[in-house]
Amino acid sequence: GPTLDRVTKTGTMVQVMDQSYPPFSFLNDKNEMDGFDAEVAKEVAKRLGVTLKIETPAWEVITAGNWKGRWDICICSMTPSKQRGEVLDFVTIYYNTPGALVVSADDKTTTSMKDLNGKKVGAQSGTPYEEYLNKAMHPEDGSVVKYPFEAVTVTPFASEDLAFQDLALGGGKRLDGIVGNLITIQPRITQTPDKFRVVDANLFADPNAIAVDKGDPEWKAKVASVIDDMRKDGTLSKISMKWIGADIIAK
Amino acid sequence: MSFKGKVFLVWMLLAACFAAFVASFDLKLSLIAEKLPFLLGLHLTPNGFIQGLPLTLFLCLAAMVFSTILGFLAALGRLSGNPLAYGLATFYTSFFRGTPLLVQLMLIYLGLPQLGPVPGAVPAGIIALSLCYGAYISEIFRAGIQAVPNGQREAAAALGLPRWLVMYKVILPQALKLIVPPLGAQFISMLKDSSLVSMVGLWEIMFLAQSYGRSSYRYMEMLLTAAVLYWLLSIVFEAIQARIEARFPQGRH
Amino acid sequence: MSFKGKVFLVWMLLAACFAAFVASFDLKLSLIAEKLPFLLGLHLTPNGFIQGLPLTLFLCLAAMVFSTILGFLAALGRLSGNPLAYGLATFYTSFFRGTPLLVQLMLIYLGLPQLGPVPGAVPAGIIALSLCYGAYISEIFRAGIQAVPNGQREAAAALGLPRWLVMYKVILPQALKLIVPPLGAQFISMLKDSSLVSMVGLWEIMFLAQSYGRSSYRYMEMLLTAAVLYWLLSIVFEAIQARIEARFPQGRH
Amino acid sequence: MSTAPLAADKPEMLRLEGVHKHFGSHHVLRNVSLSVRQGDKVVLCGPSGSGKSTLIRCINRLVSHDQGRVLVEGIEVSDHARDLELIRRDVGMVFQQFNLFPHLTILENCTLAPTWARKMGKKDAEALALSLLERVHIPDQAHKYPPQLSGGQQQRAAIARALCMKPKVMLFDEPTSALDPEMVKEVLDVMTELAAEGMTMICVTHEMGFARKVADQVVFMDKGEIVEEAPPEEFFTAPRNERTRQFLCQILSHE
Amino acid sequence: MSTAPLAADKPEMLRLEGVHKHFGSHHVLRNVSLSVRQGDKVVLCGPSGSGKSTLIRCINRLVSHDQGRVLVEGIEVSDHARDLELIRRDVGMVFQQFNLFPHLTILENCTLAPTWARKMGKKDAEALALSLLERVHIPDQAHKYPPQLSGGQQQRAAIARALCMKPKVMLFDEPTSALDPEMVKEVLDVMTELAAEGMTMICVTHEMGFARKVADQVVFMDKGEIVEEAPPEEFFTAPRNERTRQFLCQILSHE
Ligand SMILES: Nc1ncnc2c1ncn2[C@@H]1O[C@H](COP(=O)(O)OP(=O)(O)OP(=O)(O)O)[C@@H](O)[C@H]1O
Ligand SMILES: Nc1ncnc2c1ncn2[C@@H]1O[C@H](COP(=O)(O)OP(=O)(O)OP(=O)(O)O)[C@@H](O)[C@H]1O
Ligand SMILES: [Mg+2]
Ligand SMILES: [Mg+2]
Repeated sequence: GPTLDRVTKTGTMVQVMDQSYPPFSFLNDKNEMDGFDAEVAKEVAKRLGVTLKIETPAWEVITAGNWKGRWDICICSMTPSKQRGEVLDFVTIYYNTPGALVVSADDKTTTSMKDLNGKKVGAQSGTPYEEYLNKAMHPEDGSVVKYPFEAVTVTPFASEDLAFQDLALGGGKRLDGIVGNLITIQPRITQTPDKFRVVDANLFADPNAIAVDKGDPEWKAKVASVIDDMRKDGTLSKISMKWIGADIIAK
Repeated sequence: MSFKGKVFLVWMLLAACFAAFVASFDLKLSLIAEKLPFLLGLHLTPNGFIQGLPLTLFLCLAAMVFSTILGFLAALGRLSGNPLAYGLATFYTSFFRGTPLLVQLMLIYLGLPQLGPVPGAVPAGIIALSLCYGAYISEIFRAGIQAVPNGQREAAAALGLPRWLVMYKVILPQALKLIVPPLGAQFISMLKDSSLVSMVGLWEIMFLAQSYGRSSYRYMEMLLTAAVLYWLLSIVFEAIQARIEARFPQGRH
Repeated sequence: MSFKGKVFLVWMLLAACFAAFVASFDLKLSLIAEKLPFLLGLHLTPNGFIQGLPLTLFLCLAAMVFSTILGFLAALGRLSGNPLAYGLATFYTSFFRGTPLLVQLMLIYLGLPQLGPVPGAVPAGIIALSLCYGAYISEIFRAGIQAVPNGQREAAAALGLPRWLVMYKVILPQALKLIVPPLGAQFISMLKDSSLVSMVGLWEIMFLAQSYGRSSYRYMEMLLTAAVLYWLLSIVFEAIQARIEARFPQGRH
Repeated sequence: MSTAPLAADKPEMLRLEGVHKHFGSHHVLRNVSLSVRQGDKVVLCGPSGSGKSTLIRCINRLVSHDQGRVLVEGIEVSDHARDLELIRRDVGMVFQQFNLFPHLTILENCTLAPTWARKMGKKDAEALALSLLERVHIPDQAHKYPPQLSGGQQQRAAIARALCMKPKVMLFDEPTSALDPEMVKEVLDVMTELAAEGMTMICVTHEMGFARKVADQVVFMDKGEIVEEAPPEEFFTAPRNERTRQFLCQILSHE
Repeated sequence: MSTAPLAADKPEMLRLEGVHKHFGSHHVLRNVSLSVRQGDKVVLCGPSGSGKSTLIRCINRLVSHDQGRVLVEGIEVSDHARDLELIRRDVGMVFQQFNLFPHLTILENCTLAPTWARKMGKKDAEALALSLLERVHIPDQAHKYPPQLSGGQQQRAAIARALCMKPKVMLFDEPTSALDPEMVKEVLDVMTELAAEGMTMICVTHEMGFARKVADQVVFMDKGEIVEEAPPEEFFTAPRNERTRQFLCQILSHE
């Protein structure tokens, strides 16, 4: 297919990822994209024998599909869904992560999602966490998600940072809770102690997949086999241990 | 055929070209039809607040009023011989013209709570838009006021009118003719910049378009819908501006 | 003390107030010190491309050139008696003034490939900025050209000069005096709007500031640093503009 | 038998004593002294840039002098805001460029100052304005806007506007030099009538016919100084100063 | 013995035949016909708004006429761009407001058209310009910018600028009415010299002294029509038309 041809011809694989989704992707002290996703991408490139180039357009631009040869692969923590499947191909699910509920540290009463009925709960817009709060998840595998609450006031944010800044003002001031990826939340809580508290660390399992542009089954197969190798020989788990401190790799 | 008729034809032709270009994206029109009522604000948010187009309009109208007042005051400051007024006005305009609206919004939304008051999203958005555009508008007022021929000021002063009255009855009414066109242009800019306040969680047009676009993975459809709404709004704004301009007496001696 | 001196004092006082306000955020200054070299673009990106301030400047300078050319041509169209030229120019300005820059950028970056060419991020950013600002600038050129007294056009025509020469040698040089100040204001706006092109993955000032801010969980520090950089840039732009303005002969008869 | 009293008997309206004015380093008025009694008509002439406008603007402080004293009815003109407004209400001014307010009708132009600065009722102000518009022969233009009037009509409206404040002195700064030649006469006629009614007037003009007919005193300025000051017969027939002679020769030669 | 040939012997320079012009519904020129022979000096006068400016602007098509024909040296004036540029190079024009290019020095004002439209070398154009600035008595102003000059100097520079194109006809549209009175003479003097040198001239002016001295023919317009056309002696002493008489009375009365 065209993508594989291009990668072979130019000897470079262009990886596209979110500019800032620590610890999966972020700009490190050397001003290079780094993190779990970046390292997986490096390893994939190494095994393919090509050089890696990373680009970081906005998430909307990545997920709009129709890459037109701009990018070859997206190892970028994308949750597969039926609708996304219409514009992108998913190679394989490479890790799972739990969705978590966070409240302000001064909020001593909330013990589960149920307690937030009718209250303001934030999530990053366009993520499975927002869909969860809207009770509108459509997992690609057709599994059914349980929602242990009636209805909350969903407050979507363009970036999670702002949601956390709002919650940091104190529970109920602007926000009562946030639902997000436990793994991205964890470092934030360590960085700003005494501000937040994780209430429920396992709301639902959020699968994350590697995506490629449509129309190149050979490339898809090739990437799948490389990832499979990395999974089998424990490379993925090692990377996971390095960045996350736990093995979250999907078996 | 008249000139106007020909121009209209050219417009239709270009609009058709644009439509053909857009059609090449293979858009899912059903999605647009489904989401349009929300963008138009025909329903309230789950909180019972206005959303979409009415919210955008509300934010802009409020910010228009405040930014015009601010801009006028800052213009007086810049024209004043008082170093305090002049310094305040120039510092204000320099800062708010020189820094991105996004940063200003964040300073107000996240910074003000450090000092005590916790502004809600709507006030924060209106304050940020007003402060930012007030800085631009002050320049418009300054230029408009200065363009009124000095003879007008002198004639009014020679009649023994006090200074505020000269400004209010003689200078401002004449300056308006020069002020209205660029002011209208600023308001059209503001219309689009108001989308930035979606940052703080206001469900205006762009916010809804982006969240629907993200959740349905049909980003282009929603963006284009938003674009058409903004375009229509700005055409309406321009028409209102043209009407106001037409009411000014034409001649000047 | 002179007026200027007093104004300077007022500025210093206000700057101190602002600094005190900012200090209340409990900022981590070491982080700013660490990231500033990157924001200033002292290093290249891992891809070997410029980033930060130089990239912002490069995008703006390129877009300035193209938007000025576009704006001039569109102004000629709007002043023309030819319905095709007039229609094209008004459609262009209406669309690009009426819709958000974000949408325009997406149409170019994601839409153009549908027609064939796949623009890179830098060209797409420059094209979008140029088209958008060209529409605003056309209005500035139109107003500037129209403000040159008709007697100038008549005197030049009466000498038997061809029309292009009248425009080039007589009208434009005089219009520039009116064009430069609002043009400078547009360029300062452009400076800040250029941050939008981070959407297509360009590592300009705002992109870096936001990335660093998010990954270090210190959003305010980075935003303020970016704000100060933009502010300084716009002060430099204003100084250049003032220099150019000062070079125009003062008097008009 | 009622004859006009001798000039020397009438009270002094205006007095300038050793007035100097600089614009930057440019010395525009040099030690100018002048006294104008009630009912006097003074014509001021001189080459362009000689300081005529500056001089009469010092009287109502549209220009502030650097040195010397300017007195209107014995009150010294200074920056004191309240005093200044009061003095300006007693001193009417008519400009070369008319300076009517183009966004107001002629009637509104005339009633603006009386209603706001003299606190006159709207009705009274309008009645007064209409009577004065009648006096300058344009009662039928009251509801038009200034740009709709000819130059001569505009200037007469400007005179009416000034008269609406019931001033005690009128200052004219080249009131006819922006007019088409057929309109010069209609404005000069109004000014002549005003003079005949006893108004104190200081008038910068180059209309020497008017000066001959109306002025009590002709003052010639050059380079910021008053060079010659004489009744018109003497001024035109036997100018003492060489500069005056030259000037008169230049402006009378092409008539 | 070389005497000036009789007017009738000289070739015709300009000819207007039944020219009409409307601005919207306003009929500004009504069936105007006029013939000007080489060396003729025509003075055009009439009340404001009578169409004088419109008439002379039709000659170099700054205004396009609706009906009738305008011929310059036998060539009909039309919208044909190339012809028009050629005609305009032969017809110089001087405006009431001078219309010098304020961003160019006086010398550059004078050399712009010769270098670009006559393709003259820079050196030649400058030499020509300097000689003409000498002729209008302002050679020392060549390197100044227009706003630095007095009104009279500016107008003379504008005359020199027009002469630099070596025109065969000169059109003057109230060249002295924006001038201070002391400067009127210096401009009229230059125009008189130009007339003496045999230039064909059409001159809108209200300077009746000039008309008496210089004109071969005085044309009086009113409401878009040519009402009277006569040599100056006849025009001033025995105007046939009532409207002419009224006009003359108005503008001569206050001199
Ligand atoms: N506001 C000002 N700033 C600087 N210079 C000024 C100002 N007003 C007048 N001047 C200068 O002062 C001098 C006298 O000006 P003024 O207007 O009093 O002369 P004038 O006799 O009225 O001349 P004119 O007949 O041209 O009206 C001139 O050289 C003029 O350039
Ligand atoms: N461009 C124009 N559009 C509309 N009306 C015009 C235009 N130019 C002139 N007119 C009108 O045509 C009439 C004649 O104007 P013109 O300028 O020829 O008069 P004039 O005799 O030169 O008067 P003046 O002595 O005031 O210069 C006037 O009523 C004027 O208002
Ligand atoms: Mg003066
Ligand atoms: Mg005219």
